[in-house]
Amino acid sequence: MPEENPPLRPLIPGITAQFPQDVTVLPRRKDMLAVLKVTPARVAEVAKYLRDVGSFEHCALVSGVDWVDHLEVLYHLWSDSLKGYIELTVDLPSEDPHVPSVTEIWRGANWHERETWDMLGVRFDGHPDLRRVLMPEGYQFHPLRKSFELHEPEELEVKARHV
Amino acid sequence: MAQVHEKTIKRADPPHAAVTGIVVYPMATVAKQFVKSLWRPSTILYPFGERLENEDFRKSVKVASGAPIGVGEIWDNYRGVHALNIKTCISCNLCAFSCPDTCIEMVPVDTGSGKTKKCPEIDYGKCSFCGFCSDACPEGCLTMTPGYTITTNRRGNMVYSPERLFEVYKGKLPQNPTSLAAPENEDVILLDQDLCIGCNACSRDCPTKCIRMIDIPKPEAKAGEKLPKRIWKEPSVNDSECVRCGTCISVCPRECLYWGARK
Amino acid sequence: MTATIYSVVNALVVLLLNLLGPYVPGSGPYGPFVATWLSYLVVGGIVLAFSMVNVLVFIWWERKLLGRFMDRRGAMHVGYAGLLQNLADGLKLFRKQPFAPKDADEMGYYFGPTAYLVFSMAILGFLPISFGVSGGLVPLSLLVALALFSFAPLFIFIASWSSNNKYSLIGGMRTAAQLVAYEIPLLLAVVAVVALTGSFDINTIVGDQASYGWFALPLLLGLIIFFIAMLAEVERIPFDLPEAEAELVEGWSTEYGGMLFAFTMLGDYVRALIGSYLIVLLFLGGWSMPWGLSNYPLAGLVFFQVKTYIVFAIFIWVRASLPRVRTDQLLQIGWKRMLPLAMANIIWALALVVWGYPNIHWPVM
Amino acid sequence: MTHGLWNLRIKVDGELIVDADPEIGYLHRGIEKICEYRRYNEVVTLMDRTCYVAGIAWEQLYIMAAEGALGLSPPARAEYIRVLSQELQRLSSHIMWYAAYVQDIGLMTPFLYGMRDRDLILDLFQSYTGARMTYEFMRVGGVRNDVPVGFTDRCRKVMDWLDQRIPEYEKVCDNSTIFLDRTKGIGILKAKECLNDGITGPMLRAAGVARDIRRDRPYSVYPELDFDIALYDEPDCYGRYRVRMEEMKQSVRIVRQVLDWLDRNPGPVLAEKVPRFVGTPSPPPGKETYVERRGYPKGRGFSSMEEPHGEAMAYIINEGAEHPYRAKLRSPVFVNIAASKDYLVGYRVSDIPAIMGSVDVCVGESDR
Repeated sequence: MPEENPPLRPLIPGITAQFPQDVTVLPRRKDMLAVLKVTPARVAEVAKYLRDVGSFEHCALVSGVDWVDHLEVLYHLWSDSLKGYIELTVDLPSEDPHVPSVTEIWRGANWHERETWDMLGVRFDGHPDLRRVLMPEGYQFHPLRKSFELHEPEELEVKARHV
Repeated sequence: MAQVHEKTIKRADPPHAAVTGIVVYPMATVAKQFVKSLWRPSTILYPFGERLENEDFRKSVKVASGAPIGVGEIWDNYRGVHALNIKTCISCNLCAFSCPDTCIEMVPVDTGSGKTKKCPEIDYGKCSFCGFCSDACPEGCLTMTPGYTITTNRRGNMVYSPERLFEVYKGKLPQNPTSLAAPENEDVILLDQDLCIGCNACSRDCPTKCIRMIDIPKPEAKAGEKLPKRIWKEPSVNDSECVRCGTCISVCPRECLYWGARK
Repeated sequence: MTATIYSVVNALVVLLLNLLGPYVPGSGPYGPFVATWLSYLVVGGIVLAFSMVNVLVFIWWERKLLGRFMDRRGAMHVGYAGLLQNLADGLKLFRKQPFAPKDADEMGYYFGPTAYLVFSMAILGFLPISFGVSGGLVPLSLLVALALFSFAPLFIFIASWSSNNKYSLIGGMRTAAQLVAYEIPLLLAVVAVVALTGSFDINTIVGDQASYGWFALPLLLGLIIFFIAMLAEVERIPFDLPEAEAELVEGWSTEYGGMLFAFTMLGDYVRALIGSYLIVLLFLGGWSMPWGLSNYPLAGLVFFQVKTYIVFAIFIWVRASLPRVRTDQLLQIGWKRMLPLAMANIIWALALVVWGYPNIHWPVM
Repeated sequence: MTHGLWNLRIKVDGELIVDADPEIGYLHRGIEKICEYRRYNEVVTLMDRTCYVAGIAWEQLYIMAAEGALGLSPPARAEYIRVLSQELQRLSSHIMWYAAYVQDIGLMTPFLYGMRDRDLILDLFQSYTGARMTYEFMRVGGVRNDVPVGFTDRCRKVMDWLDQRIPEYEKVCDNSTIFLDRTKGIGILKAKECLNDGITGPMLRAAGVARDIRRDRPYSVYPELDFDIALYDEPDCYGRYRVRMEEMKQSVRIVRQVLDWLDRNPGPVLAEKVPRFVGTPSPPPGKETYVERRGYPKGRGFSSMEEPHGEAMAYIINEGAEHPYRAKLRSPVFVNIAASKDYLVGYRVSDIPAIMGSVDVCVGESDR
């Protein structure tokens, strides 16, 4: 059993009781109140529970990591009463990753999810407007995937000379 | 312990704002500044002001109506054009290694006695003036100076050859004193003895000549075992002289040298 | 008193033509015709030169003053203290190739700023600028000046419409709305002055002020209304909505470049010049000087110009200290505040007349 | 409005805005991707360019996350110098905001005043970091160098100067009817909507929500310092202006405390046990086997801080290589722009500069 954080004492057992199959409590890091691992299907419900019961009213960040064999989507939520962040991680397959959108729960997650789609190619089901944000429309790649290689500076230089 | 309060700001309307507020307050404030700046406008007439001697310049530039705080002063640790002392440069490549913008290229320089050595050539078209090169320089021969007038109308003029950087060094610009001290517990060069073939490449290319090839005893071949084909020498690094440039690692053909904590 | 610049020029031209005798067509049957048009040209040239010199100094004056208001120096490099900077800018703009955008209506595009500048400058032909110095003697000179002054929205709208650009069009619409809204308080403020003098002739108005004191004192409210309305008329901050650079790129002159852009800017400044002139003429005593010096035209001209520059300095001061208002706020100020105030001002002026201004017999309490 | 390039598509009904769709990405430089190819200290050069008016804030943000990922901690003096940099940066950023904001609604004079006073702060930065805008000052495990001799006195002089100037800024705006007309009641976004939209920083505090990461989740040496959190009860442009003005005064207060501390406590500014690999040479390309041999620590670093624009976060994953495996930056401006539909609809086209200016948009930061 991982070390528990006093402010979260009522919440963590509550959430594990509510979603026994879908939430795993990971070892706590010192910069987080708690780190929870959630199965992809129940993310929106866990998020809603955290907002309504756990008073995590601020969705600070939705981001992702490409671990080559799988993708990881991270949610960082902030609570004004607990004064800290909680981290949700979701593991997704590399091919055709889908996860429910939390835009309905926090409108602020809208562009974060768009960016995660843009950069890592994670599809957020139920997102009202899943377009690219930073890269142009019709761009072929998801640049933060590890399969997207940067050019070596020397190569770029050679190219620039020939242009 | 700290005192942190929440402070809700009251509305700032003074009671007479309805009467005087329309234009009088802002116009009066601006007019006050106008009168002050009639005598001392804050502008620094850059190309003209610069021609003053440095000390006079510092004294003469004042903020309007204020105590002379010293606008436009260039302090000595300003990161501007580099100065290179070619004579003490040991061609260790550290500046080129540590450059995030790959704007440093090591080019051969004639040392005078018929020999050449490699010294950094800097392309200011790419340089971001981060100072990592001068931080990394173990000999303190590549420093950054307060010089900032590198503007030119030809792209080629932005590339400063080592000789040109040496001219900056010879000029009277004050030297940038900052240099990162080497950490106490820094890594050292370690040798994977099984892989070494004793080829001498590391010792040959070491800029500080701190690698010496020492003889190791040739083991007796056991029955049925074939001894590896190699020269029976291996490098020994003098840590106090080593500048941790990594040249030996990059020239090693067998990847047998590596960084690591001292055992 | 009856000599105008036009009559002097005409006399000189006729004399010249007579001297040249049979070698030029001036002596033939078309002689008077040629002489008249030749003198029109010369007077036009004089007005052009006068207005351009004034505008260049105006821009310099604005640059320097605004600079000091903002704690900087203003133009410094070309000429002494940047005096020639505007000439350099003008030369640069003059050398640019004039061209119209692809889908612009070329005729309107070229016509708009040109007419804007020309009609603004033409006012100077009617304004007396010193004791006995004026381009042409027109009995209703004030009326003519204000009529020409109110042409501007039309040309701005033509220019913005034919630019075929949404920013230009919005700027042009705003200009039209703004100028129309502020034309009325402006004219009503003038009505008060006219009521006091009983004449539309600027010479008479200035003469009255020389005799009885500046109208700024009895008609202070009128001066303030006229000043604010003039700020809006010449599109200066806080009423420079037509070229609000934060929301419309450059307002109605977005698509203009080169000399046409110079025309729009020159037109603005000529209008500012005329606005300052009108304020000085109507409220600040024109060229009338204390100590009975009014009989020296040149001294009067200098005095008049100094007053004009001081008035323009107040324009600049306002620009340096106030932000821009919003469209709806601008129109609200125009219709809801300025108009009633202007009405009140007229009533006040009429009361003054009834009480026998300038020798006021206050009604018995 | 002034800070960078972005595109706002609006649908209007006459002059009223009925729909807004912001588009960003024109300044996207792929900083998060480049971070994965640079050694830990070298990333600092990128962080300066993330937000070009608050460079050092992003440096510290990244450095704190990197230190978390590498398991290092800086000495106390370095922390104080960092906090000093933060507050100077907040001052410079807010002054820049003020200058640009009043310029946006049509008054240019304060722009020049602001730039004049910001220049003094940039001179201060230059005197100890060596550059005016791209500082490259923070290092993993500390800062690059100590403040020079005579710096604290000079900095106090500038703070005294700002004490006189900030009331002057307020005088130009607070009593100007036109300024109040342009800002009061414009761009209202209530506290509840702010929370839902994830809006942070002065915009949130203008709505009356007392969230300040400096107090709520203290980092660096903020627990040692006294300051007030500026709040305002009306979430309009004017409230945001008031909050920023008050924050500037609070920053001056913090800087004074830090200067007193720096005078009393000399010491090292770089941690002693910084592994060499975070900054200087690496194995040559193609010889990654050495990285595995060295047994670097692995870990994840997370930091969040109160940047001048709001709550910024960095998340760095260290997989035991010379480079971060993944670096994620959360820009407050990104979120604040994303919500622009909520506070633009219902106002006029002429209000767009006033509203978006009050958000303090820095597109370099939102696009990264």
